[in-house]
Amino acid sequence: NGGSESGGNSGAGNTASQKPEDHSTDGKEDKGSDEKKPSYGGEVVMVVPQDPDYLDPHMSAASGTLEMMFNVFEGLLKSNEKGELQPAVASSYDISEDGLTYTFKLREGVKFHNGNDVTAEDVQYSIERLMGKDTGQPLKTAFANVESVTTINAQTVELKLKQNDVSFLSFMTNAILPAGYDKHNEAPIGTGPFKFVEYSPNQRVVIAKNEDYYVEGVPYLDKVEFRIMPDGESSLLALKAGEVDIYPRIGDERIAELGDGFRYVDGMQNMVQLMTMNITRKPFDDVKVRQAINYAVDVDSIIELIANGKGTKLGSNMSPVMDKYFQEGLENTYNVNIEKAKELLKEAGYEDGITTTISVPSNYKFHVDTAQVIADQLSQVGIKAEIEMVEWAVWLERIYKGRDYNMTIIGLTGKLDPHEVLVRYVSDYKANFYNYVNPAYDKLINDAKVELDDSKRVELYKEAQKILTQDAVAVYIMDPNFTIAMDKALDGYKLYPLYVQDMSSIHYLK
Amino acid sequence: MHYLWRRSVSLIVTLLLVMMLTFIVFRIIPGNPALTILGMNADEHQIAALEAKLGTDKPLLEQFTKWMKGAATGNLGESLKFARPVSELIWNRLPVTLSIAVLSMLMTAVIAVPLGIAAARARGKLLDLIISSLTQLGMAVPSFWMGILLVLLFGLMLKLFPTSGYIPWSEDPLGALRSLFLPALAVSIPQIAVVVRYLRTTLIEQLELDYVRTGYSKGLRKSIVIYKHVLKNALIPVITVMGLLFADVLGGSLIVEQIYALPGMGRLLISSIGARDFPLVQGLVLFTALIVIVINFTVDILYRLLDPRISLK
Amino acid sequence: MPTRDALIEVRGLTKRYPSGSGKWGASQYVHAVNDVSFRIYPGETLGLVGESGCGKSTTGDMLANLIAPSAGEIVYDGRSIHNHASKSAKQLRKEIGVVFQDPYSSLNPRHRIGSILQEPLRIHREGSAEERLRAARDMLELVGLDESYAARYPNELSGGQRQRIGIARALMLKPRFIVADEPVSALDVSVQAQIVNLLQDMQKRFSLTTLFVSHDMNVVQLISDRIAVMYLGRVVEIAPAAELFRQPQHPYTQALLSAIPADMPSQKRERIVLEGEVPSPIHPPSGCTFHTRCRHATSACKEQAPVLREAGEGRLVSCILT
Amino acid sequence: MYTSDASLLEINQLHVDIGDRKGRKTRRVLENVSLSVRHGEKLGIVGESGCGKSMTALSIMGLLPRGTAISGGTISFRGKELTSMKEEGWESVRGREMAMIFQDPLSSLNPVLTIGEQLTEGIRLHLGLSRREARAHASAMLQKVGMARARQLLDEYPHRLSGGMRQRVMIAMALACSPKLLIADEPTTALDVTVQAQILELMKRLNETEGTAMILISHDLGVIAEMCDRVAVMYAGEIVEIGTVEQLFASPRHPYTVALMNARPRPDRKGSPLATIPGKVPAPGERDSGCSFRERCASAASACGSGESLLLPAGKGHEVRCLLVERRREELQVAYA
Amino acid sequence: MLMMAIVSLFYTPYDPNAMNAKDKFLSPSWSHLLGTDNFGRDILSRILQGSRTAFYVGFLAVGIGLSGGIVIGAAAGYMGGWADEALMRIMDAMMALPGILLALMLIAVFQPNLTNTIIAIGVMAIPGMSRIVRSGFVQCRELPYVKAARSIGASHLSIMFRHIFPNIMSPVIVAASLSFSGAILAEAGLSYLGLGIQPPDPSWGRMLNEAQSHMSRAPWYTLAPGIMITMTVLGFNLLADGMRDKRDPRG
Ligand SMILES: Nc1ncnc2c1ncn2[C@@H]1O[C@H](COP(=O)(O)OP(=O)(O)OP(=O)(O)O)[C@@H](O)[C@H]1O
Ligand SMILES: Nc1ncnc2c1ncn2[C@@H]1O[C@H](COP(=O)(O)OP(=O)(O)OP(=O)(O)O)[C@@H](O)[C@H]1O
Ligand SMILES: [Mg+2]
Ligand SMILES: [Mg+2]
Repeated sequence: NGGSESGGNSGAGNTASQKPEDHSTDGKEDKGSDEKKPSYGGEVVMVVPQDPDYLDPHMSAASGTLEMMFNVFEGLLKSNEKGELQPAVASSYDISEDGLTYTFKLREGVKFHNGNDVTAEDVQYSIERLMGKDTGQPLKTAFANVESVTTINAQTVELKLKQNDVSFLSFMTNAILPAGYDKHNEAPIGTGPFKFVEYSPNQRVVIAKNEDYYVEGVPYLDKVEFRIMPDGESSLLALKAGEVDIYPRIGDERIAELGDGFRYVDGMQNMVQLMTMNITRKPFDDVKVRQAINYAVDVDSIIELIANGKGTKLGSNMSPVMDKYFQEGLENTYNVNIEKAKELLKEAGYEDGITTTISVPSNYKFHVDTAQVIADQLSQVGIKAEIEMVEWAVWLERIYKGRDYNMTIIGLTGKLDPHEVLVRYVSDYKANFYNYVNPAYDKLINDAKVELDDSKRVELYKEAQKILTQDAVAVYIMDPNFTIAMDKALDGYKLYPLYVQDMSSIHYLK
Repeated sequence: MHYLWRRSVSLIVTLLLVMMLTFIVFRIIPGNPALTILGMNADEHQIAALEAKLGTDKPLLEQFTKWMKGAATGNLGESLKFARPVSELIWNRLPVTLSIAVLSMLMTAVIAVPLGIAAARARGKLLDLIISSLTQLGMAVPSFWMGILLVLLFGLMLKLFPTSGYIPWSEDPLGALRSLFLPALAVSIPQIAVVVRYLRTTLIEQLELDYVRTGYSKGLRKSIVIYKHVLKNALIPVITVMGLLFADVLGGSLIVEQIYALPGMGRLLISSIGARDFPLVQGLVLFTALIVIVINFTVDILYRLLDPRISLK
Repeated sequence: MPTRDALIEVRGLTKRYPSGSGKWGASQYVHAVNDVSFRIYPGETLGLVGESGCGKSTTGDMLANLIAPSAGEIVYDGRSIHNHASKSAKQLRKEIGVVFQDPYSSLNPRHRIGSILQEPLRIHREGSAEERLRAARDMLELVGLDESYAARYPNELSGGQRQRIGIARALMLKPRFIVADEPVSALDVSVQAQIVNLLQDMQKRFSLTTLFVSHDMNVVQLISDRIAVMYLGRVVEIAPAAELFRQPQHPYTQALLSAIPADMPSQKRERIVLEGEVPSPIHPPSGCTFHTRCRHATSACKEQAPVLREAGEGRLVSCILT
Repeated sequence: MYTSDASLLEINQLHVDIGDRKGRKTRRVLENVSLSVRHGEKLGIVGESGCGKSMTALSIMGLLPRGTAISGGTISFRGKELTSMKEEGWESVRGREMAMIFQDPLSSLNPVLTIGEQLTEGIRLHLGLSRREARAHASAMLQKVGMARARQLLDEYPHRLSGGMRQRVMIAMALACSPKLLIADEPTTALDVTVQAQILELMKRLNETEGTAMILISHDLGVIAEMCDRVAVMYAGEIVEIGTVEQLFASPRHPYTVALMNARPRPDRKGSPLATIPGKVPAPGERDSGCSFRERCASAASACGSGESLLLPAGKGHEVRCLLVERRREELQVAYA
Repeated sequence: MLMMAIVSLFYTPYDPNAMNAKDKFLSPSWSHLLGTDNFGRDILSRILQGSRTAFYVGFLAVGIGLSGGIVIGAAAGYMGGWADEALMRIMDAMMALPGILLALMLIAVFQPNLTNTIIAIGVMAIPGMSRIVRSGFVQCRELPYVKAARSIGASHLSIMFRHIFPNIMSPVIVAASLSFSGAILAEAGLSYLGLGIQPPDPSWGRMLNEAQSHMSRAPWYTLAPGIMITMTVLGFNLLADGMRDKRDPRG
């Protein structure tokens, strides 16, 4: 889990998810809609910054695709806006004592968009496709852990795992697709509240109301167009001109441009913006240097300058949205202290200063701006950091995969499962691009994965967060707020702690 | 060798060179298509599977020769990112870019020619000064800034035209025209400036030539001398310049497409470069280069046809 | 004259320029100079006349080693000038000077007169910087300009002054042979007279051998010892100047001479007006190239190409009828 | 000859200036030019380059280049005053009553129009003929100037023609509407002698058959000698001597005319240096008071430096602008008195 | 303009890169003549500093384009024949290749920064420049004074650079000053697309890019760099015009 795709410099990095409890809508807009009632029908145009990678949900990995196709596909389970897993195609499920056998009971009357009923056979087909049964290569790594899928009867499916995996359930959100269909990528068929209509590259993805949706009363809208607009400025102008109705992740500075004529929804995304340091490289191999940098960076000022104050200061790799697992108080570990930073640098033998580079993906203005502020702040402790902007493709290949960099700034998207978030720092994890190696940490994470006792598991994860802070593995900056601007006539937007747009609840007010 | 023959051969050589340059670019720049398509969330299995599917695990030279072989038979291959035939993608984008180019060319012709004539006729007078200053300004304003200013003015303040998006001609011709008007205007402003200046200079040059005096010595009226004799001579080089400008727009309409969120070829190129979508980039480059070269070629032929002094041999 | 050794002997000199292509892509050639042979003896001035485009300049350029002939040979002082090693090729440049027609474009507008005059010396590494400077000043004086001109640019000079510089430059290396390609055609009568005088003066002073190209019959007559008349790439007649004027033998020469405007209103001469146009040098007429316009042409002229042959004392003519 | 005594063109005290429009810093190009041309007469104008020959011609046609303007004097053509004529008035004069041909026959033709188009437009304008009639007339004109294949030639472009042919086209164009006056500004300078001979013959014949009066400008005294009835010699914007050809060639009076005659390369001078004229023509604006030729004049006297020399008679129809000649004549007069 | 660049070497009112959260988006006033930007940086200081960047880019990129263009154009124009053909085809190909691709390549190969942006822009200017130089050489090659130089035995190099080159200087200089403004525009465009000068170094294009997001909140921010670019380009175009008029060999 992590950053996101190429394309726009849309405001705050890319990834969204939302603290379930308190932030879902911001109250002041609701007053305006007192008199009006939700109505059915209508069409909505929403800005999205990039093209989908694959329409086929099993092939797709981009968050930008999930964002749209969340409305078209459903898994056995589905996340609600609080990040809780809810039954979807399945109506209920059961996990065996040893945690190895999962039994799903299918919901009655769920239909694919082609009109066919969803059967156990379709479920089996879908899971086996994800396991890569015919190729031997799983489409998603988590499914390598599936031993077998069996159809118990027309409404019941049973999965057997090879090993215990506490976070496995979250993968059951993967789409259920009709068996025997082979045009998943051209004309995908799902079970969601909207059906796929068309995709024109670089232009739009259009979805339309699924009249047969099994949840009563939704969706409201007849048609939704996701208009692909990589340029934030054009998106803003289009919103102003009324050509688009919803602009998600608009970025705070643009709200100032828009003024009062629109409805805004904002809240925390489940995202960790951080500046990593390549730990195997000098001088970052020295924890004192990393700490010094942490002391030198003034996160509050960054939040003020870059996010206009709308961001949540972080101390470790976990957003407070994940409040069950979130370790409080870490964000103040390294409050600005220039003296201390200088001292630490001196102790580490770098009193003459350090010259280094901060690499940032050029398409994320948010990170680029952050880099500028940090570079300025670091100069106060004698660290001369040059900013190097790299293309997204290069960032992925050279920095993320190749780990060839000094420092870089990126946003890591949160997932529903804490393991998925924290496993990134395990020494043999493939995307451990910080080069962080700490056996104690590895052990914590591995233990947590198979810990069936929920409260113990929570403790293990909190401990892991503390270690990351102490080791100053990175400069944890903030979880920037996620703001949505939309036409005043629209309402019903739900914020998720995931990178999705749920269009089913959106409606016009009459 | 016959002129046409020679030109055609050099056209093909140039195209081959373009393709090789593009290939070299791709050899050199870092970035992996599968990784870029899937992003940070992808796991290795997905990437490996995708690479195998796309054929990007093979050496680039092999991909190149395979692609070239296909291209020679008219098959431009399939886009890595969009998983659609490259030719189809280009074909879908062409109308936008072509419309902008054609529209802006029309605007240029309609506006620049009278202005150029007026400036030349009023040489040294106030009108000339005004036109010349405006054209200087037109050439100096950066196109992206101009694009933004136009949006602000016409799109937001006067609300005359949509600020972004494209409506296909087949759906709503008037809407299409409206949606393309501002971009075409943004493109044409510097062009108008160039053409006006060029036309003015050639006209003034031509006006000094002896045949003009001959025209007058026959008793012809000033307007006849200017429109029949001088303009015809002056337009020949101007047409060449307009052809080059046309090629320029087709080859580089990127910034307007970006500002006006138009699904044109420039944006497709940017996104395909960003995705390291080798077949699509190759296809687009081949196509734009082909257009540019063919237009230059046509302009050249046209020039030779219009100017009786030069023969096609 | 024939008893002396020629300084320059031209044998079968031919120059073809490629000129686009014909209908089926076959290459075509302009036959600018076609099988020309003549000699120039030491100290003499050979005038070369003919209509525009007949190949005079091309011949001159080949003699000055500025373009290579397509065929034929030029022997200078006993040696063929085209298979010289590069060292003696450079020596040859010293010995052959060239004066050009257009005094405006033959001087580099960005170089000062002084530098233009010194350049030949510098290229051939002659003398020290000071000596070169002095040589340039002396030469300026010799051509009738004072040394203040050394600091000027060509565009500050009048046409006649420029042509003086052109001559001076050609003489800087003390050549033995000069090719002068229409050196006075671009000048006014009054200036023309000055330059003609200067050239003759210089010829005497440096005992120069000269090829004098011109289309002005009067000037050629004045300055040349012998005259060669060219028509469509071929030499049609060569004769001592006075002889040629007194009694032209080739019909073309006759027409050419009769076309010269009279000196005085009273002495209007009988004129032979040539009909038609000069044929294209790409497809020259068969046989005698002049037959298409010749008053005396017979059917034999169409088929039989005449050769230059002796026709009296020191005279050569290329016509089957004379 | 066709000459009659009635005057066709009368130029009186013409002044032409170069300079900016506001009248500051003007430079005089033509000074006090007075000329007359009778019906059917052939007048020659000679002089060195830059002495104002073309300017005189262009003033008559009302085609002075930008930045130059008539600043005084009159030009009357068949009784009409041309200097004050409006643009519309000119349309019925140029091409119809007087026509002009220029030195360079290539650049004087529009390269992108066919010969036919260029020939017929004047014909249709002035004679009001239909397209077809105009074409017929044009091809008749081409035949008249000695061009075979006249019909095909109408569809040719100028660049396909040789210099001589182009000049003939120019002549055909100029004479198409039977003008009373043809001004030929160095019509043969760019041509070969043999072609020059053709063109001169042609012009002579047309003058004889059509009675067209001509002003022939040339710097070649030979051409003038052959062609003209009367000759004007110009120097530095002034006419310094004017008379019949015979008078001028047999007894030139102005030192400049004499020098010009002597500078010609003539076979009889072989062996001895040619007579030259030192110095160069003063540029417009460089002239001061007094005789403009005195700097280069072999027989200049101190008196030449001041006072204006006038064009004074030196025989029947022979006028000279020279103090010395004048003085000598005065002496003569005194002597005879 | 040049003066501004020189001034900026010695003095800018504030440190152009110093940020100050409190001073965000101050409108123009006496303490900040052109106001401040989204990081609270002084816009005037950044504009001044940006003029330096612009000149750097202008001069060096034109230098590269000029030297490359002269070498290639001179070789092609003087030699003619197949060398000419080959060189010009390569130039054609470079011209037909979308400039953005070329820029991307150069910048990707050697990291995006000032130097490489300059190189990229310079290289992109080579084909155009070489054409101008070539046509100058082709025109001059046959002129009598070149023939004259050969007649006195001048070497090819001397003919190319002593005789021909000074005479084609004027179109080349005009083209150079035009491409100077072209380079400034190209840098602005690249920076605008995020490919050019790296932050925090101020460049007008980058400033414009950043300002665009704050158009209604800080209109002064978008005006300053836009006007600066326009004025500079205008200045160089006029300079080019002036030189064209002045250096006309016959005028
Ligand atoms: N470089 C060239 N390429 C092709 N053809 C040429 C070239 N130079 C000369 N010619 C042709 O060769 C023929 C002879 O030309 P040349 O210049 O020798 O004639 P010329 O007698 O000197 O004429 P002029 O009196 O006009 O100077 C002409 O038909 C001319 O068009
Ligand atoms: N367009 C013009 N603007 C300013 N001065 C001019 C212009 N045309 C000619 N002159 C000047 O006017 C003077 C007379 O020129 P004109 O053309 O009448 O001379 P010319 O006797 O015809 O000479 P040539 O024999 O060279 O044709 C010259 O000194 C010339 O420099
Ligand atoms: Mg010649
Ligand atoms: Mg003249």
